[in-house]
Amino acid sequence: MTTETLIWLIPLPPALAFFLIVLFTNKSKALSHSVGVGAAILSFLGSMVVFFRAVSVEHLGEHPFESSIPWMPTGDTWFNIGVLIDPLGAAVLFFVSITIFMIFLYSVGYHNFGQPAGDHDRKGLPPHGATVEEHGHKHVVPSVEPMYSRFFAFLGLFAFGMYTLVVSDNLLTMFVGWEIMGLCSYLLIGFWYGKPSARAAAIKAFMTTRIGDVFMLLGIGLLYSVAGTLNFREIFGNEELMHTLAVPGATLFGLSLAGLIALLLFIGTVGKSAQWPLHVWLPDAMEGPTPVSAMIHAATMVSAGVHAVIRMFPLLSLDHNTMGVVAFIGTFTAIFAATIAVAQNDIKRVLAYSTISQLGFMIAALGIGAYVAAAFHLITHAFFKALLFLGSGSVIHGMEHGVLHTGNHSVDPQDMFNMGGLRNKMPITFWTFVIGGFALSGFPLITAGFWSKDEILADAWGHGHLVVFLTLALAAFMTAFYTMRQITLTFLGEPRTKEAEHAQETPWTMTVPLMVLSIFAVGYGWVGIPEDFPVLGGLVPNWFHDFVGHTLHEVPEAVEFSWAPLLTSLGVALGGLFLGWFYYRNVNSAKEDFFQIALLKNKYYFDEAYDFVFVKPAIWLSEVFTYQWMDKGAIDGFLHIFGPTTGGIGGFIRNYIDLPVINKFIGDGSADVVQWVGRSLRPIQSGRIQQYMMLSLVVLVVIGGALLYFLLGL
Amino acid sequence: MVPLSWYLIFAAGLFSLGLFGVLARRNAVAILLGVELMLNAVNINLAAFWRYGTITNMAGQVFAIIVFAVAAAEVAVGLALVISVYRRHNTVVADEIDMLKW
Amino acid sequence: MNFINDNLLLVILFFPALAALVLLFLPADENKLFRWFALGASLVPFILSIGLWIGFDPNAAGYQFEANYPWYEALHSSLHLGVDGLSLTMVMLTTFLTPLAILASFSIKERVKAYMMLFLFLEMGMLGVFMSIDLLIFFVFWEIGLVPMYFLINQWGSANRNYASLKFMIYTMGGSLGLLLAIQMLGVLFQTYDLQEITANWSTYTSANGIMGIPVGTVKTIAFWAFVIAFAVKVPLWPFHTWLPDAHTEAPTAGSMILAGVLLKLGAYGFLRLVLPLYPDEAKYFAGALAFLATAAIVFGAFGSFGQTDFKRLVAYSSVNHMGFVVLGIAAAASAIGTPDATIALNGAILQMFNHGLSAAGMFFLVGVIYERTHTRNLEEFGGLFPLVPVYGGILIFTSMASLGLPGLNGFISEFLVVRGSLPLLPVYTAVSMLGLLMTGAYILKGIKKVLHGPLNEHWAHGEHKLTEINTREILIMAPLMVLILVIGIWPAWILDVINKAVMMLF
Amino acid sequence: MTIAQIIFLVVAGATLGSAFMVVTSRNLIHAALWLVATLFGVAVQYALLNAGFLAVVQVVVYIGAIAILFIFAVMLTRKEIRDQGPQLNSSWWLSATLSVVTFGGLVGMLWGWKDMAHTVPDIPPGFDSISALGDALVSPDAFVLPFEVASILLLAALVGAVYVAFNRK
Amino acid sequence: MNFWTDPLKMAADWLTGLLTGWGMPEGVAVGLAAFLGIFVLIAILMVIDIFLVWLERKVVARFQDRIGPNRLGPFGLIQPFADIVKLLIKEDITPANADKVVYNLAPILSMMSVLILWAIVPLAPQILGIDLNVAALYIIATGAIGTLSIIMAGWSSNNKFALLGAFRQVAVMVSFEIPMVASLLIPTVLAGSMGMNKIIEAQNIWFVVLSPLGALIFMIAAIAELGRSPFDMGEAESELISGYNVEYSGMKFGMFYAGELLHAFTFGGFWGILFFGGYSFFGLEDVSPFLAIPILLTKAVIGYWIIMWVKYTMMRIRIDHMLAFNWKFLTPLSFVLLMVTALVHVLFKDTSPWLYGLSMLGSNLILGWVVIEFLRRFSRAEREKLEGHAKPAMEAAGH
Repeated sequence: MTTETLIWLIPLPPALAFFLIVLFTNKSKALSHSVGVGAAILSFLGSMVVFFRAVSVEHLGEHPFESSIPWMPTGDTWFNIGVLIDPLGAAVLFFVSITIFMIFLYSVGYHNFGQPAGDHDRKGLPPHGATVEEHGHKHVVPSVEPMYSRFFAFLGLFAFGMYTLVVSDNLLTMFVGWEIMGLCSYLLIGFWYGKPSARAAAIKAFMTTRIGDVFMLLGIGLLYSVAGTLNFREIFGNEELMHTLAVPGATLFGLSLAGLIALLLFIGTVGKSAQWPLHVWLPDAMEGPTPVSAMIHAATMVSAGVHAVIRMFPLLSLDHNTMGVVAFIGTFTAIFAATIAVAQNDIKRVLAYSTISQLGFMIAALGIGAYVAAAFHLITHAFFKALLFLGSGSVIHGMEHGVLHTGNHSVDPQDMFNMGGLRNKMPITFWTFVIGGFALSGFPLITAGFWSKDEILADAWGHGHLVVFLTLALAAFMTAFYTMRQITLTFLGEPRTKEAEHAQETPWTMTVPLMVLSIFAVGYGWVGIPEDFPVLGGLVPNWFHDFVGHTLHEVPEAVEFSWAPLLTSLGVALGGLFLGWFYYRNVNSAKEDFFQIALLKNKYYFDEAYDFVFVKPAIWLSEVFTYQWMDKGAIDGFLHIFGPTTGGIGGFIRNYIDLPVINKFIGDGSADVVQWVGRSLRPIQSGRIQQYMMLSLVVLVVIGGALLYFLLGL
Repeated sequence: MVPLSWYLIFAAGLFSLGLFGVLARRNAVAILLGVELMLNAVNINLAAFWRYGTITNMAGQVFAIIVFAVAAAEVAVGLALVISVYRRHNTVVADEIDMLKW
Repeated sequence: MNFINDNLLLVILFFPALAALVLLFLPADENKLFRWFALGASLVPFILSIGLWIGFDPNAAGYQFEANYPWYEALHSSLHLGVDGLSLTMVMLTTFLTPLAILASFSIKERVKAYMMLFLFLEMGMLGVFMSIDLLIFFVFWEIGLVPMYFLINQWGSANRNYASLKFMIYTMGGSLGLLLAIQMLGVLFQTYDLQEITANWSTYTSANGIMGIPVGTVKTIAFWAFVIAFAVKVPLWPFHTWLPDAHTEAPTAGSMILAGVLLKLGAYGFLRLVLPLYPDEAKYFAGALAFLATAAIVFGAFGSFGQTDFKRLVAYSSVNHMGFVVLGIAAAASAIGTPDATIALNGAILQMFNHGLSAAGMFFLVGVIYERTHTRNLEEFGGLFPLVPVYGGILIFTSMASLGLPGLNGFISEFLVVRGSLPLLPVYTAVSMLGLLMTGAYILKGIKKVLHGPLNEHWAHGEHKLTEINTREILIMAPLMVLILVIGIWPAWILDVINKAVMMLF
Repeated sequence: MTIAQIIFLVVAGATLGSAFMVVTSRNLIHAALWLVATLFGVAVQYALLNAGFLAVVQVVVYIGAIAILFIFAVMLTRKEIRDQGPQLNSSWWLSATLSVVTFGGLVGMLWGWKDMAHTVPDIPPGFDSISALGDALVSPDAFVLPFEVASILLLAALVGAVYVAFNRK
Repeated sequence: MNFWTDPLKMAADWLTGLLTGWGMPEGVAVGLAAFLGIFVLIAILMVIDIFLVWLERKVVARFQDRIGPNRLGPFGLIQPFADIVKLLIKEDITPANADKVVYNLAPILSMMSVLILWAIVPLAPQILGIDLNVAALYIIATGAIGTLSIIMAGWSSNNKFALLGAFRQVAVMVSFEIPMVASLLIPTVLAGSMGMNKIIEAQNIWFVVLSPLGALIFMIAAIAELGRSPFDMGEAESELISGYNVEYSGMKFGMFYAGELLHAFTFGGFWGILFFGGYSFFGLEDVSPFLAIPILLTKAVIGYWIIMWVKYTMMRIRIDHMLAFNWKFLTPLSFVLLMVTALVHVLFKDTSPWLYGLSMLGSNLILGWVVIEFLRRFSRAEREKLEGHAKPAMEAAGH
């Protein structure tokens, strides 16, 4: 099979799995998850083959794997869709396939509680979180699984979307994958739709990202109408077009065409990658099942936003105004989300804000032109954040065990202050979590996070963006701090609740993915060590920079090595970790925590503000203005004038013309005449048929004779 | 050979006899007999005109056949009516069946 | 067979009416027989129109399967039928949706015979509009389509049906008065009603004396607006849209399906078939105004939809929103007819007509399914029904997503094409219409949230009100729709190719 | 006077004679039987006109079905079989006059017609009137519609006759 | 041309030549010759008729396990002649209130209706009275005259039994005329002509093979037309004494009797002509008429024998059953069969003869199977209606 064909086939197994599960196998849990995992394995194998073939090709940047077919006629031309694997695509495909596979595997374990089917898991019950009334009293349903198969179906569809996005050679199919992921994220966040919070979160996620998507659609439309194509390589390879696009001040706000398009596309990314100001959905999205959080909100979907910007980087780089906006938003988001993360108690929420923050890092890197660094951080972050989410899921799972054991359902298994001392109960989870956490903090030298984050800082320093550098450094410090806070509160110390005491390690399907991912969380950094790094530089060739850098025609120069960023990153990572441990080793409850500041805890009141500024007016505009005032009031009110008016005219005509003149005089008068005539002629009708015939014949003879006589002259 | 006029006069005679039957007979069945005679007279004309006109134009014969169908239908319905009337009024004398005026 | 082959359009057109007449003579009170007969009778035009689709040559210019029968010779009007890629698509949509709608009407219990007859007549009316290339015939069928619909709403509708049906009837009739007058004027002027001839002459018609003493330009402008208002009422455009939510809401399920699926397309079809070819200059001049109305329809349709508490009304307003995109595409095309952008916009508009036919019919049907079971459409009375009706829920989500324009399903393709075509031509309106697109998401999600998600409303879970799952017949109705939705979303070329070639040749 | 003319005159005379008997015979059964004779005479006239098919159909339909039906009807309305009262109504003389006038009028109208003495054309060789008739009956260009309408008429008459004559007791 | 290949023409030519030689006008001579031919044919038919009396008696005796006539002449061959003599010398009674003319006309018409049928019977390719192009309809037309004779006989006898018999018989005959016409049209459709010769020529494959169902329907209708058992309501000895001819005696009765026998024989012949290839038998008919005539007569006798077989095997059917059978079953079936035949004929006539034959036969068999299945269900339903629901099979089997 040629590589191109194989690439075409990569997204298909999960999609088929989706239809298979939905249409046929949804009655059987085992069959459904087998189908799902099988599809993930198939795609994973295919991706690996493609990846290694791609790696072995020289100058993949100039001769990527690509193939396309005509899809949609547009006038004289056809719109083609196709697949493209260039170095960036290959690198992304690599981590995407691994994380997707791992998450599928993890899901099998996460959703089987290892317990016999019982009252909590029978058919017909509403899903997790819903309130049911049984035996005379109401209670919240525990984690029952009536929708196990559905979960794998959604995951399959999601994987399809992600693979589609990665292998697309044009913006449109990329957008298709993008939106399908949006749908799946909606469905999966709202998976426990019985909970009002989940259903609100799902809608919030979908609508917030849709704001970005709408702008992105505009951007795509604009690009398409300007360039006449949406194929990446055709656009970027067209020098003339790029020059036209780059003419400054051609559009609004002094932006060039390219700048406007890139800005519009970037707004899509802001929505998808949860950047300020559209970040509000991601923390709420933690309502979804944990593997979903890991997959969607750490590894894949949010990365897709960054991936899209990296893809469109040549366009972006044409206008420095847009670059400035991007850099600003990225940097601001990084520090902004980090501050909120410090004040969160929910284990997943912390990770969510950390994700936002880390994505801010990448966006900022793009804003300052360091797209390779962004891509590098994208991949390492995907590994260790997936690891962390899965680890947190494992923790929650363990805690749920405890909750089920004690039967005290009022204890929130996700609140870190309910945990503590889990390192002994869940050793594998603990160690992998530590690895992930250290990678996130950028623990020097051995973790992947260090290398990627260091590269971003170095780029910011090297390109002279001092503000960006300082802000990101502060954000990195806080990252290390809240990560260590999390580890300390969760795993170290003594169990603070009974439930924590009864927590236990999770099954192998959950721990194996953790271990596999932790290997990558450490090892992936080693492929991207800068060449001129002291001691370690050159030990391992800087393969990543070399490989991904060739995606574009102009390979970006690696920044000069400099001690300042290195020392900074060393300092912030170690300092943050230490401070985090030092402060939180003795904190036993939320009240003792200094950082429980209302402003931070309430996320700077963004939700409330948005509700006041956007949601409420939109509802008023819909329900009151459009429907009640405009449609019902103005338009229909205007129409209703016609009814009485016509009725009045009709009444006039009837009363003064119809009744007296037409009815009385013409109508009744003529009827009277006819009646009189009829009465006079009545005796003729004797009822005797022969008499009738005779009469008619006589008349016929007479008339016939008369006719003959007068007309023909006979 | 026989000229066309002979057939026409023959048919006219038959028609007139049928007409007399229709007008003069008291019995409803007999009236129907007269109608049959008239229909046959018409048919003779049709056949004669076919034979004496353009012979490849089959309209005459086709019309004759349709008249057959009409005659059959007429007899079936007519006699059914006569029988029905007879059942109800115990008479088939046309002059006595004068409900038509109501 | 030869007769059918030679007069395929005629057979397709009048078969439903013929079947309706036969239906009239079937014995009374045989409801089952009426239903199956009507279904069978409506399947025949569908099968024949598949033959039409196969026999159709997209590369040939002009009308195909043309047939001309004398009709009203004194007026120089003839029953002139023909299809091109544009009308073929609509004919297919009609013949495809009618059997489904009839199948959906199997739950009608009273006066089944009359109901089915009206439905078949309705099909004839709609097909007639799409097939005729004679203005007078066009108008005749245009009005014929109204009458059965009026009775369907008035006799089988829900509580407020009298008001809704009257509004529907008077509104559309009122709108088409100007159309009739304009058509008559053209007929008098050219001594023919043949669309091809009038098109050839009228768009370039000049006369020093004017028409009846009025300058030609003024007459043209007035006639243009007469056409536009007639079609705008039908589409419907803002601010002529208020009949639609009422009519849809009160109509029986199948009536809503057809109303949204096909009847609304008549208006858009009128724009494409008559307004653009007859008034290219005026259309270009007034494209901005048209686009303004379209954008208003998109935005206010979406807002209106979001503001509803009645599920069916919500879906009804969504039709305003979606049809707005069709007119936006048409307006954009009118502003620069012949350019590639215009072609793309028209492609999108026509495909959007077809797609909306599928998804709106599906949505209305699904609303009908749940209405039949719960006898309420109030969103506040639903809630958390997903666990009770998982299959229905899945289908509802699928269809909603098609309506929302999810990529991979049909709505996206057409909306994208419209946006792509209109953006360079009417950038501001297109950008504003994006607000409508955003709100589309909002109201669709609101519908899903209120019906399926959230805490279960115990009322529907037990006892006599227990909600039953969607049954096989209903799934059978949805299945073809869903398959087509998915197929067009994944592989639009098969239908878009026909549309594209038609657009290229027409404009 | 050729043989054909002689045959015609004989048959026509016999036919008219029996037709006269039909309308005057006091016994209705006799009238019906005389009708048979008349119809048979007409059939012979068809044969003389080379319309063999019509002749045969005349025998099948009229004699085989219609005449038989008449006899049935006469017998079913049994009271009249032996009815010895006047079979003609009081105004029979007026009827007779009218018939004569009609006959006279018809003949008179024919008299001035130029084609009256039209003689019979030859049948073209190879012309098969039956297949021509068959083609004409079912050809869409010719008489298929009247033919079908006639069939519907027969069906309607069948249903109607059964319905009307059906004894609901 | 010689006597061996075309005897009829030869004889006619000789006769006309002789007569014109005596100075007779040619037209008269031809007419005379034709009259002579008719006379000879009728004479032969009468002889055959006498033979048929003997045959009928013999066969019925065998069916009833008797010997039959055996006293006069070898195998009782002289017996029918004796019968005729008896009939001739019997007193000729005319009932008092009978309508004399009609009463006397009826037996003549009855005999005539049979005899004129022979005008179109092709005894051999060259030997037939007239090759009418509406011959198939002609058969029906003569049937109409037979009907007339019966009702005349029944009415004029002034006897209620006679009238009842006539009524019944006529009702049956008029009704069964319809399936008969339809089944007659099947050979017509297959051959494309109503002419007897053409129908025979068209039978490369006997039509009974192409349309067995058609042959069956024709036979049933013919038996009903003949008024023979099981459709002999008109005579119904046990109820109506002898039906329409109860008042007749002597040779008048003899004419009815002989007419009926000859009619049956004639229809046996038509059956042979229409469905069994008539005078043709593997090309033998082309050799000489003297071979063809025996072939046809043999087929006619076989047909006649089948009619007898049915007559002496079946029970009489009640009149309403008989009419219901016709109107509700035989008529629809024959029309369906006619349509199917026409359809298959049009579809397959230009394909290979094998395919044509097989599809024609197949369609007949399928239709027949459907009909039998339909009948079975109907009769089961009727039976259950009469007997109440049948006992379950298990119970009936008694374990």
